[in-house]
Amino acid sequence: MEVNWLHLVPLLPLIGAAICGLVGKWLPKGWLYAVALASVLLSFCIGVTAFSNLEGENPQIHELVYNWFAVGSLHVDLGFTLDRLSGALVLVITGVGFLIHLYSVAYMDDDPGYWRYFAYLNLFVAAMLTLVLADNLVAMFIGWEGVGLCSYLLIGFWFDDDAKAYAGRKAFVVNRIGDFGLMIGIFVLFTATGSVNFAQINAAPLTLGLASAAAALMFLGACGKSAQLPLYIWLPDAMAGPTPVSALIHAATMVTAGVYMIARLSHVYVSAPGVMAVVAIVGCLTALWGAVIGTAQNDIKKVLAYSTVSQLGFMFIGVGVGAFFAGTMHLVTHAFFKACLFLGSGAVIHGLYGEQDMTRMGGLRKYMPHTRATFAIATIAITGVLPLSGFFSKDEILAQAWHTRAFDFLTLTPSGESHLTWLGFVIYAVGTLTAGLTSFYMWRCYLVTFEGEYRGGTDVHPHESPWPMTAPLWILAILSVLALVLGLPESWARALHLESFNWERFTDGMFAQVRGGPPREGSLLLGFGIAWVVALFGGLTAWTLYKPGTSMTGDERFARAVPAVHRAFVNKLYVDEFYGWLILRPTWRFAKALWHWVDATLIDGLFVNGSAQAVEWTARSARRFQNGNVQRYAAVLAVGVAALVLVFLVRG
Amino acid sequence: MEAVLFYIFAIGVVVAGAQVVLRRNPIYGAVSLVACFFFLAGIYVLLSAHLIAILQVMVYAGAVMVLFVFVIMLLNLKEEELGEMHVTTMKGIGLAAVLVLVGFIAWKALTPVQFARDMAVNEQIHGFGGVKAVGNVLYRSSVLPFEVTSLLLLVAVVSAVVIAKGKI
Amino acid sequence: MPSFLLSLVIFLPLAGAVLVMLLPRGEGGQHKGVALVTSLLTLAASLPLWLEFHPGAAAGRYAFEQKAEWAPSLGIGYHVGLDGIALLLMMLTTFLGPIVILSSWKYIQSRVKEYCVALLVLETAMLGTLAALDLVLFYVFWEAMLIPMYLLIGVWGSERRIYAAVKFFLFTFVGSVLMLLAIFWLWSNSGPVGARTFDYVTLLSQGALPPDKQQWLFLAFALAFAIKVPIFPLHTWLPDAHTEAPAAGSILLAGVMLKMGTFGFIRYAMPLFPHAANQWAPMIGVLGVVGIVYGSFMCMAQTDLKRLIAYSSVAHLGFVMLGLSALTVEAASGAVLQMVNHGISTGGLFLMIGYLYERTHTRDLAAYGGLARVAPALAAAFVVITLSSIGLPGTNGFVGEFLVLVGTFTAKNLGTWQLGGFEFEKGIALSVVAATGVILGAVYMLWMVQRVFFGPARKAAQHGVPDLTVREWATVIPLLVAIVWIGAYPQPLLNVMKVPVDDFVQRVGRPDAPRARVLQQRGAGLGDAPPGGAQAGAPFRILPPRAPMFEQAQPVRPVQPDEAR
Amino acid sequence: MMTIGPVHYLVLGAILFTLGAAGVVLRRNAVVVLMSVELMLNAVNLTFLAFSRFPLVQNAPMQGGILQGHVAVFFVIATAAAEAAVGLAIIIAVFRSRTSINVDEFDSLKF
Repeated sequence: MEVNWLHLVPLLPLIGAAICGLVGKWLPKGWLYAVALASVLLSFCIGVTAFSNLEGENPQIHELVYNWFAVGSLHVDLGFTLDRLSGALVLVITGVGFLIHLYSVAYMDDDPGYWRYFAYLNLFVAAMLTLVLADNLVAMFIGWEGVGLCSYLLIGFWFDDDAKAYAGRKAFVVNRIGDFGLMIGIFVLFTATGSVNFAQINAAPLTLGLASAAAALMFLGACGKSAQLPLYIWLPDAMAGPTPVSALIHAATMVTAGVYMIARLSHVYVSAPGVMAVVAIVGCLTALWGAVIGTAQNDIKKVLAYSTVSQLGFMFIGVGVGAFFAGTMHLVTHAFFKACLFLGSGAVIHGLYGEQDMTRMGGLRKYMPHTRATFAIATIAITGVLPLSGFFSKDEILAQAWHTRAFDFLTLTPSGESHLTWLGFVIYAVGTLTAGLTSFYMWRCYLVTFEGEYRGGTDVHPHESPWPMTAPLWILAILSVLALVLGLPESWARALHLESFNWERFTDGMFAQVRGGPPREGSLLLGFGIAWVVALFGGLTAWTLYKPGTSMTGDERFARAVPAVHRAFVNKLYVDEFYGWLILRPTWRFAKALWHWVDATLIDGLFVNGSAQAVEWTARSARRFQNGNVQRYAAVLAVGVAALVLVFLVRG
Repeated sequence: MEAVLFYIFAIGVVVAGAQVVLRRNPIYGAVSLVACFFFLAGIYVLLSAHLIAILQVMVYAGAVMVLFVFVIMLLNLKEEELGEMHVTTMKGIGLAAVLVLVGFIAWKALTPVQFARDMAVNEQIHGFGGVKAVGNVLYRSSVLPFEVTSLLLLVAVVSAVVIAKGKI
Repeated sequence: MPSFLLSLVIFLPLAGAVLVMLLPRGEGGQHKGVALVTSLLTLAASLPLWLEFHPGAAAGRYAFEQKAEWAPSLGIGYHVGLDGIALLLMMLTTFLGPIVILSSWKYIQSRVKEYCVALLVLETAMLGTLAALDLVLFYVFWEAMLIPMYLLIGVWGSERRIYAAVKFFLFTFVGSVLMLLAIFWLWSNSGPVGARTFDYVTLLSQGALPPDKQQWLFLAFALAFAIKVPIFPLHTWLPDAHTEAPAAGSILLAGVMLKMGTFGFIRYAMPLFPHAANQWAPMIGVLGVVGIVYGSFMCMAQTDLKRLIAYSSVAHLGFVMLGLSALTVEAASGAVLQMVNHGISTGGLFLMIGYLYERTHTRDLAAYGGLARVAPALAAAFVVITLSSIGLPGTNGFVGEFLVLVGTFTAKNLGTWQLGGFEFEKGIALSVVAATGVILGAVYMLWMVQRVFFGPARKAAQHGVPDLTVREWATVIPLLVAIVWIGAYPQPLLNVMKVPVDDFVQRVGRPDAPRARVLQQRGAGLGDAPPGGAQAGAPFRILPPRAPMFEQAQPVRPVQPDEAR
Repeated sequence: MMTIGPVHYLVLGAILFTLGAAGVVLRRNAVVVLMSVELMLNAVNLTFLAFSRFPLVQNAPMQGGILQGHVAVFFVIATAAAEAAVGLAIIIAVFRSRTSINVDEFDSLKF
């Protein structure tokens, strides 16, 4: 269906950003908040309207805004498509975005740069909406880099601190490494299909080689944006930004763009099964990696950051094994409960006047009951000790991984032996282990923060936050409960007459099917049982180590038992140091050396100034002949003439 | 007859020219140069260049050399200021080169050249080398250089005055 | 549309310069005022060029063409006209003119009169270089650019200005001289004695030279332009010139003058010698990519703010050269767009750095820090221009870079490389390596932004830095608007350049292909071209084989003696 | 010995030229140097006249025919006169400031 109002969805926040950024400094605070919130809320309302207009088989609303540029065979339009996937994401972005805007009103009220903050935040919402709504890769790339820009600006929001400015820069540069891959991927797809539109790309037949190249390159982009190994390093540092930013950008929306992109290009990915295996393996390793580091972090936001890395890994497992619906479903549910967790941590930090260290928290349930309650609900949702939204979406991914047939015809060796049928199960096993770890570190985080006795300084008086902060917490907590309907098994859903909310049914026909066929049948309850037991085990472990009254003894026991491992976990497995040693310092040193030796010494010194000096030296030597004695000149002249005449006479 | 006259004049030219170069005192040199010019005028007559021979005597031996002698007197150099032959390696090489050059031209360049018979020339131009013939050519084909020469002489006169006067 | 409009635009600044010269020396702003008004008038006069330009005109036709005799016996004519590419760069030049003069309003306090004259003469020279359609006219304007720029660097520059000015002059002059020789060769080959011509349109219409002859001529032209661009090993004059030049000089140098090199490639060096250009294209592409990567690494090693931006110019113009060498429509369009973009973004960066220097009197990165706190508006404008420079989508830089990269990626006629048993397309390899420049650009640019604006206040910011004044805003806002406008809607620019770029790609990309399509198109008229001028440019036709050079020299008739009498 | 041909005159001119050149190169007295220059000029004159008298071709293509040589000599004499006047004036001026006419000492025009 062609419409002419879809562009309002990203445009309204963009206008909001322009107003806040250009004149916000001089606007009364209330007006500014009104503009910032209203733009997102209106955008949300339009999104709801559009979403409710989606009808029929694989419906979509499309708007061609204008031809962005067209050169030769390359036609790039600024066009928006709203289908069930992007529609749902629009609702998540604007909905969660609005809640976080509301939350920020209270959170950033004291900051002198509040107008800047809302401009960036609105700009982010606009860019993110462009990303999900774009009907072609290049327009998506605007959003893709636009959210990266906003991320850069918001991480470095308090730019007076060099470390925070550095964190923003790091995020941008690492993202750019990914964007490099994405851009080349776009080129490959354009070369292969002659178009950059999703519709044409997903309809065109692709050879294995081209599809693999494109898929692998774009996965590099996804790794950058969605913080997967080996490019995840920017996300933990991104916590330098204000906490609502972490909730919106670095948990709920931007970091899931990679998952969205792969789901959007499902056709390309199923044409490249080898790359899908890589996606699944990388996702699996990232999930484990993030969870392992998360167990030993004491900064509450760092715990959540590594949790995000880990959960994003789960999503990539989902899309990697061909269960695109499961990956995107986890994307949605994760947006709810992780945003809730981050906002909760923000409320804690706000209530403790900027304290982020969990060792100086504890017993906060007394002081901030709303925060504690919502945090607990979200923790339950993410860990899955009770079947809330996270339980179902995560378990769907793991079940799909276990039973997938996506890798059945892949072989390790060219000879065709040794089919990778076992890969799915390995991923399932590691994923389940990770789920246990998730349960452990999330419960550790909850227990250390909210239970037991308060360990902070006496000068800090913890307090509950005002309603603009608690209201979004509650809404998100409720949503992370309600979102379980998305992932209910079909039989259960039918029994409860909720099948129209089922995500798999909802997105049916949106994604391409893997070549191996639909997953094998497996026992539903067995998977649920294992997942529940594992989650419970993780939670109980956390309880024994960090139960109220024991303070941080768990950490101490861990450190005593295996000090080297603990130190490595606390230091994030020394990845930053490793990259610094392997890439950063050699690059900068190489640049200095290149400049000094090649540019300054060789080219400028030897060739440029060298030739000048050669001329000067020649002139210096030649001027010895000019001694001013006219008679000598005459004599030399005579010699010259004689020689010339001689030459001419001899040669005739 | 022509040969005898030629050799007399030629020897005179060479001896007087050598005196100019070799004599230490410039006044002797100037006098030798006058002699040289007279002998040269004789040679010119042998070449049927009557006008030029007369000009040679009048302008060179007369006017120009008087100027030289005046200047030599004016400067009135003392014995020790007269200066000596100053032979350096470079000058020696230059001189040798000039000698080689001259010898080579004489030997190599001129032998194969076929000259036209002079009888024909004399027949062709009546009064060869006389005032009328030369003047005819001068004022027909070289009027502009001729006029420019007058300008040159004017400039030379003015510049000589300006340079030599010092303060005007 | 009066036929002299183009000439009016070209020579208006010169007239202004004469007016400034006639004004009495003295204090006060009268010189700058006249210069500013002149440049504004030039901008106003150039707007009709933009508005009346008809992008659909056939290839090889020039709008606003004007032709007059200059030295007809030598085949030199005053012949000016615009195609889409020249028009874009012309608009860029007139657009930057007032900005440049306004930018140095306060900074230049000595020899103001001469300064204004130099700027205005420089503007005329640049406009003339773009509009010239006669090789001698082109060369005259080309060299005329050197003198005012030499003076701008050498008189109003900073400490090592003499070194930088001489270096700049010698570098660019070396190349130009060879180009002049090649121009003479073209002239002597253009027909029999008496009918030889320097007219670009005629020369182009005579068809390609034999390929073996093209080699040296192409290299002579290419060297002149490569130095101006500058292409990788010939770039070392640029950092020195930029570092020492006053801000206005840097803006014009980066904004317009470097583009003369790339413009020379797309207008002269490559279409005149298509076989040689086609053969050398991969080499140019490689040098462009080397420029991108190498320039980026150079930026990372700099401690001097202006030097850093100067090296970033090397990287950006590497993109332009890569786009020209790929010989696809996408890449060439991207290259032309990137020329304009680089003028705006790097010109803007030099403008902002000029303002910084006025306030802090240092270019040392180590002295900077924390400026965003004391001068937020300046920081915001700077960051936006930086983002444009690193090619963020939505700004102008992205469209150009993207087109260059995608065009190079799809280039098929560059051939392949063999490496360790693998055979891969040169276009793909070049594009991929060039795309790393996107990463490196973010690395050094954001590093620079952080050093200057973020972090705690260091030496330069400690005593406070005044924020942008109204005058400075007036120079920055047009640039910001241009950045966003071209980023959001580049199609008008692409439309304007479409015909010449298509023609360029067809001419150089397939030098042996018959040019029948163009033949037909030439029938389509250009409505507003003056009748005399447009027809004067000979249409394309198949010419008889060209006579070899020097053959036409007539034997000198001996003068009989009788005649003298 | 008997017939005096062009070569005799040319050889005489060459000898005279060499003598003049030797004087220019070897003598230090500026006046003598000038006089040697006059010698060289006269050698050239002699050559001109010799070629005029014994032309290489019958009808010389040059305007004015073979008498052009005489015209050239005329101009040489005029020029020599001018040269002598100016040269001697320079010698006087130099002598006034340097109290010497030794050309070895006039070497300030260097480097």
